[in-house]
Amino acid sequence: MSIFLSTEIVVFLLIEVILLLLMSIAQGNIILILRRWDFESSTALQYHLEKKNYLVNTILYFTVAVKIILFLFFILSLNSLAGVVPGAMCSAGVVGANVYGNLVLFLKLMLIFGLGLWFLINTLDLTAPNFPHLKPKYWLFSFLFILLCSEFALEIIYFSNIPLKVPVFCCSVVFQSPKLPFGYTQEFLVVVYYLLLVSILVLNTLKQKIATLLCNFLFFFVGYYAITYFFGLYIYEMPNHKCPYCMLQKEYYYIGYFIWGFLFLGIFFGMMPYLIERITGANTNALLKYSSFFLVLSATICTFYFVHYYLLTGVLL
Amino acid sequence: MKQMILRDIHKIYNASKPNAFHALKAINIEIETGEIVILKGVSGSGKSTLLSLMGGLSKPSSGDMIVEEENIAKLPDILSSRYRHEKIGFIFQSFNLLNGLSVEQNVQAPLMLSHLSHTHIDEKVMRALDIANIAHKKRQRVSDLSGGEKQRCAIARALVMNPPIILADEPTANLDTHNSRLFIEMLDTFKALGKTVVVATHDVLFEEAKAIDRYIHMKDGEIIP
Amino acid sequence: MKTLRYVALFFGLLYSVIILHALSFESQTKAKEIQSLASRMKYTELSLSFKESAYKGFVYVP
Amino acid sequence: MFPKNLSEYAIVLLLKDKADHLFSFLIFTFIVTLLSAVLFVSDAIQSDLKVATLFQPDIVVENTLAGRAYTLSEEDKEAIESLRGVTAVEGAVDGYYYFAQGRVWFHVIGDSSLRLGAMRVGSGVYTAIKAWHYEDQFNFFTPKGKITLNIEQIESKATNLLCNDVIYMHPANARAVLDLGMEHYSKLYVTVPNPNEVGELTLKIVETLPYVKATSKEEILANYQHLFYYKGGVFMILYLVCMVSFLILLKNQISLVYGEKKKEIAILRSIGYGIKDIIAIKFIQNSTVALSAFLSGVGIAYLYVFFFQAPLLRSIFLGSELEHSVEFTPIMDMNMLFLLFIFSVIPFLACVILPSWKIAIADMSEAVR
Repeated sequence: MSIFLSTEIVVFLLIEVILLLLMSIAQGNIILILRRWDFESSTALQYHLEKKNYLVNTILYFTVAVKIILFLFFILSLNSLAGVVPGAMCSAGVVGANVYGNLVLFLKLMLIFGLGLWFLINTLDLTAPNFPHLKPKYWLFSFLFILLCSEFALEIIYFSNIPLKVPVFCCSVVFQSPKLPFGYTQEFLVVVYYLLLVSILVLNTLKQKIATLLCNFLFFFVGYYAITYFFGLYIYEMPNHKCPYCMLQKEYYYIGYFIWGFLFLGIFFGMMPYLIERITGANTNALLKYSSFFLVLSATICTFYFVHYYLLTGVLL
Repeated sequence: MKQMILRDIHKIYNASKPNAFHALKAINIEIETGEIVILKGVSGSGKSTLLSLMGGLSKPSSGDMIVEEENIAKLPDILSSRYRHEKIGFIFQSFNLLNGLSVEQNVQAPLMLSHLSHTHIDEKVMRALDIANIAHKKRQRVSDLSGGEKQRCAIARALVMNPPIILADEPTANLDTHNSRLFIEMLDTFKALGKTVVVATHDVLFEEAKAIDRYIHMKDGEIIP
Repeated sequence: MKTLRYVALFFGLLYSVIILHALSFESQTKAKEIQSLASRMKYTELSLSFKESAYKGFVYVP
Repeated sequence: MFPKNLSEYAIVLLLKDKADHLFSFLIFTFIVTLLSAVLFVSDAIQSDLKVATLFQPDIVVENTLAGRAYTLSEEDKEAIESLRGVTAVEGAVDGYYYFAQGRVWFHVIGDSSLRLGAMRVGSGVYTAIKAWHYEDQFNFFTPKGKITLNIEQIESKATNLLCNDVIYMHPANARAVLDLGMEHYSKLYVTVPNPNEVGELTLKIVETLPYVKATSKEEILANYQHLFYYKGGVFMILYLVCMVSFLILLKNQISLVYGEKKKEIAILRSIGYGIKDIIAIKFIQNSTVALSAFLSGVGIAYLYVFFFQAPLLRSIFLGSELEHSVEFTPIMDMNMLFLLFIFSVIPFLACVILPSWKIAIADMSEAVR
C-alpha cells in the first residue's frame, strides 16, 4: 500500500493542509494590512484593518503553536514509518529514503526557528498598544509564508518518493566514520564542542549578542556532529552505531528528545536576541540566560553518558 | 477642572452612500467634573448618538473629544475598550444585562478583565450592590427581576469599576413613575460620589430634580441655546 | 475557577479509576496462561464463532 | 498565559448557554469514543495474539483438494521430511465434531500431553454441554459407537480467545472421535530452523505435493495482523464522519454570530471587553469543550471496552454465537491517542477561529441601543 495510506501521514498532511489554509487567509489580510496600514489615520479602512489584525493575530498564534506540536508529531511518525519502509530500522532510514528527506527536516527546523522569532516579536509588539513593530513583523511572516508553502510542497514530493519496495540504507551505512566532514577526528570534534560551548556561555554572560549569534550558528553544526559521531556512541554503547535518530526511540528512554530539544532551545535563545534587537530595537538580554541554561543542560546529559560509560568500562569508544 | 470637552463633533451615518444622514452637526460641549447634565430633546434629535460617542461605543466622523487630557475620538479598539472599561459606566434604556446570569455575575462582569483576587472582587461587587440597594437579590437570576430591580442591577454594574463618568440613555423609559423617582434620587448619590453624569431623556419627571446642574436642549442633531 | 476545578476533579477521578483498573488487571497471568497453551498447541487459531465457512467445506472423505 | 478571572468568567458564560456547546460537545465525544473504542479492541486482541503466536510452527501444511479438507498420509509426511532444510515434521489431529443436541460445532484437537480417556474443555464448550447435564463426562456419538471421555480440566477464561470452542484430547481418542485412520493427519507442522529458507521450502513443498496448501509463519501472522488492521481503514472512513460533524459544528458556531448571542457579545463589548478579550473567551470556551470532550470520549471508550467488554463492538470483531466471554487485556497505545488528539482537537479549534473572530468584531453600537 502506498505511503499515503499509513495513518500518521494521512493525519499529518491533513492538519498541514488546514494550517496552510488558515495561514493563507492570514497572509491575504497581511498583504492588505501591509499596503494600507497607517496607525495615525482615522479612516473607516484603518479600523477595519485593525479588526483584521486581530484575526491575523489569532490565526498566527494558533498556527505557530500547532506547527511546533506538528514538528514533534513529524518526528514521531518518522519513527513509526520505520516499520513500513523496508530496510529502515529507525527514522534515519526513512529520512534517507530519498534526497528530499534531509531537506524537509532541515527546512522544518529553520521554520521552527523562524516562527519562534516571529512569535517573540509578536509578543513584544502586543505589549505596546499602538503596534510599533507591525510592519517588520508581517514582512517577516510573509517571507516565512513562502517557506511554509515550499515546505508543504517538499513534503508531498518527499512522501510520494519513499520507495516501499526497494530496501533503504539505515543508520549503520549512512553514518560511517569516514563521512566526518573536513577530516575531523572524534577527539578534535569533542574539543571544539566543549570550547565552543564555553565560549557561548562566556559571551552570553557578557551579553555580546552578535558574537553569540555566530557562535550559536556554528554550535548548531558542531553540536550535531559531536552528538551523532561521539556522544551517540556512549548512549548506544556501540562503537559504530552513529545515528542521531535512534536515541529518540523507546529503548533509549526517549533521551534523544531531551538532548536535541535542549540543544535547539539553547541555540534558538542564543540567536534570537540579536535578530530581535535589529528588527525591533527592543532589548532582550534575558533570553541569553535561557540559552546558556538549555545548552548546559544538553551538554550535561551528553557528558553524563560519556563519563558514565567511561567510568563503567574504562574504555573509550 | 474639565471632565470632558467635545469640540466641533460631526457624525454622518453611511457617509459616502446616497442615504447619508447627518446625525450630529458641530457639537461643542464642556462638562465639569462632578457636574450632572441632562440632554433634553425629542427622540431622533441625536441625543443617543451623542451619548454613544461620549461612551466610546462609536467614533465621530470628525472633531475631537478630550477626556482627562486624552483625545478619545480616534482610539484603536485596545484603547477605546480600556477607556470604556475604566472611565465609563453605561446605563441603557433596555438595561442590557446578561439574562442567563445572576445579579452578582452580571455586576462582576467588568471586574473579570482585571487580575484582582476573589476577595477584592466580591468586596467591590458588594459595595456596588449596596449603593444601588439590590444586594438582597444578589443570587437571583436577572430574568426573574422586575424592571426597577433590573435598572438597579444595571446601575450597580455601571458603578462597580468606580468610573468617573456615568452615562444614562433614557434610563426611566421602561420604568413606572415610582421607580423613575427612585432613579432621580439615585442622581443625588451619584453627586455625593462625585461622579460626572450625563442623562439623555425626554421624561418630564427630571424637571423637579434638585441635583441637576445643567440642561442641554437638542433638536435635529444641533444644540439649541 | 470553581466549575473548572469540578471538571478537572471529575476527569482526575475518571482517569484514576481507569489506571487502577488497568493496573489491577493481571495481564501477566493471562499472558502466561496463553503462553502455556500456545506452547502445548503450537498452531493456535482464533476460536472465532466456529467459523461457519470452515465447517461447510470440512468433510473428511475417507 | 490566560488571565485567571477571564477564563473563569468564560466558563460561567459557557455554562450559561450550555445548549449550543452541548451539541458540539456530544458530537465530538461520540466521534472520539467510537474511534478509540475500535482502536482499543483491535489493540487488545493484537496483544493477545502476539503472545499466542510465539510458538507458531514455521510452516503449516494442509491437504485442501478442491477446496475441501482432506487428510494427509504418512507418505506425505515422509516426503516433506526428506526435503533439505526441514528438521522435523509433526502430524497433528484436529477436526470439528457436531454436538447435535446443542446444535453447535466443537473444535476437537489432539494433544499428546493428555492421557487416554481424558479431555480438556474450553469454557464455551463446557457451558454448552453443561446445559445438557454433562457434568464431568461427555459422550461422543460416532459411526463406530459411543465414546465417553471424562472432563479433566476446563481451560481458564483468560485463554478464551484461542480455545473457547475447543476440546483437547489424546490423539488416539481424537482419531476415534473424528473417525480418522491411524496414519492419517489433518495438519503437518514443519519446523525449518533457518528463517530465510522458509519461503523457499513452502514453494518446494507445494511442488512435491501439488494438492497441498502450505502457509508460512509470516503469512499466518500477516493474516492475523490484517484481520485486525483496523487502524488504517477506520481512520479513513471515520475521517469523513469527522469532517461532516465539524461542518455541523462550524454552522453551529457561525449561527452564534446572529441573534441572541450577538447582543450578549455587544453588551460585553459595551462594558469594556475588547476584541482581544472576546476572542480569548471564545478560545477558552472552545478548548475546554474540545479537551473535556476528548478526555470523556477516551474515558468512555476505555470503560466501554475494558469494563463492559464492548458488548456490541465485540460481535464485529469476534462474531459470536456461543457466549464468547473474551476478556480484553487493557492496552492504551499512547501513540494512537496522541494521533487521535491531534486529529480531532486541532481541526475543531481551527474551525472555531473564524466564527469567534467574526462574532468579536461585530459592530456593537446598534446591538446595544
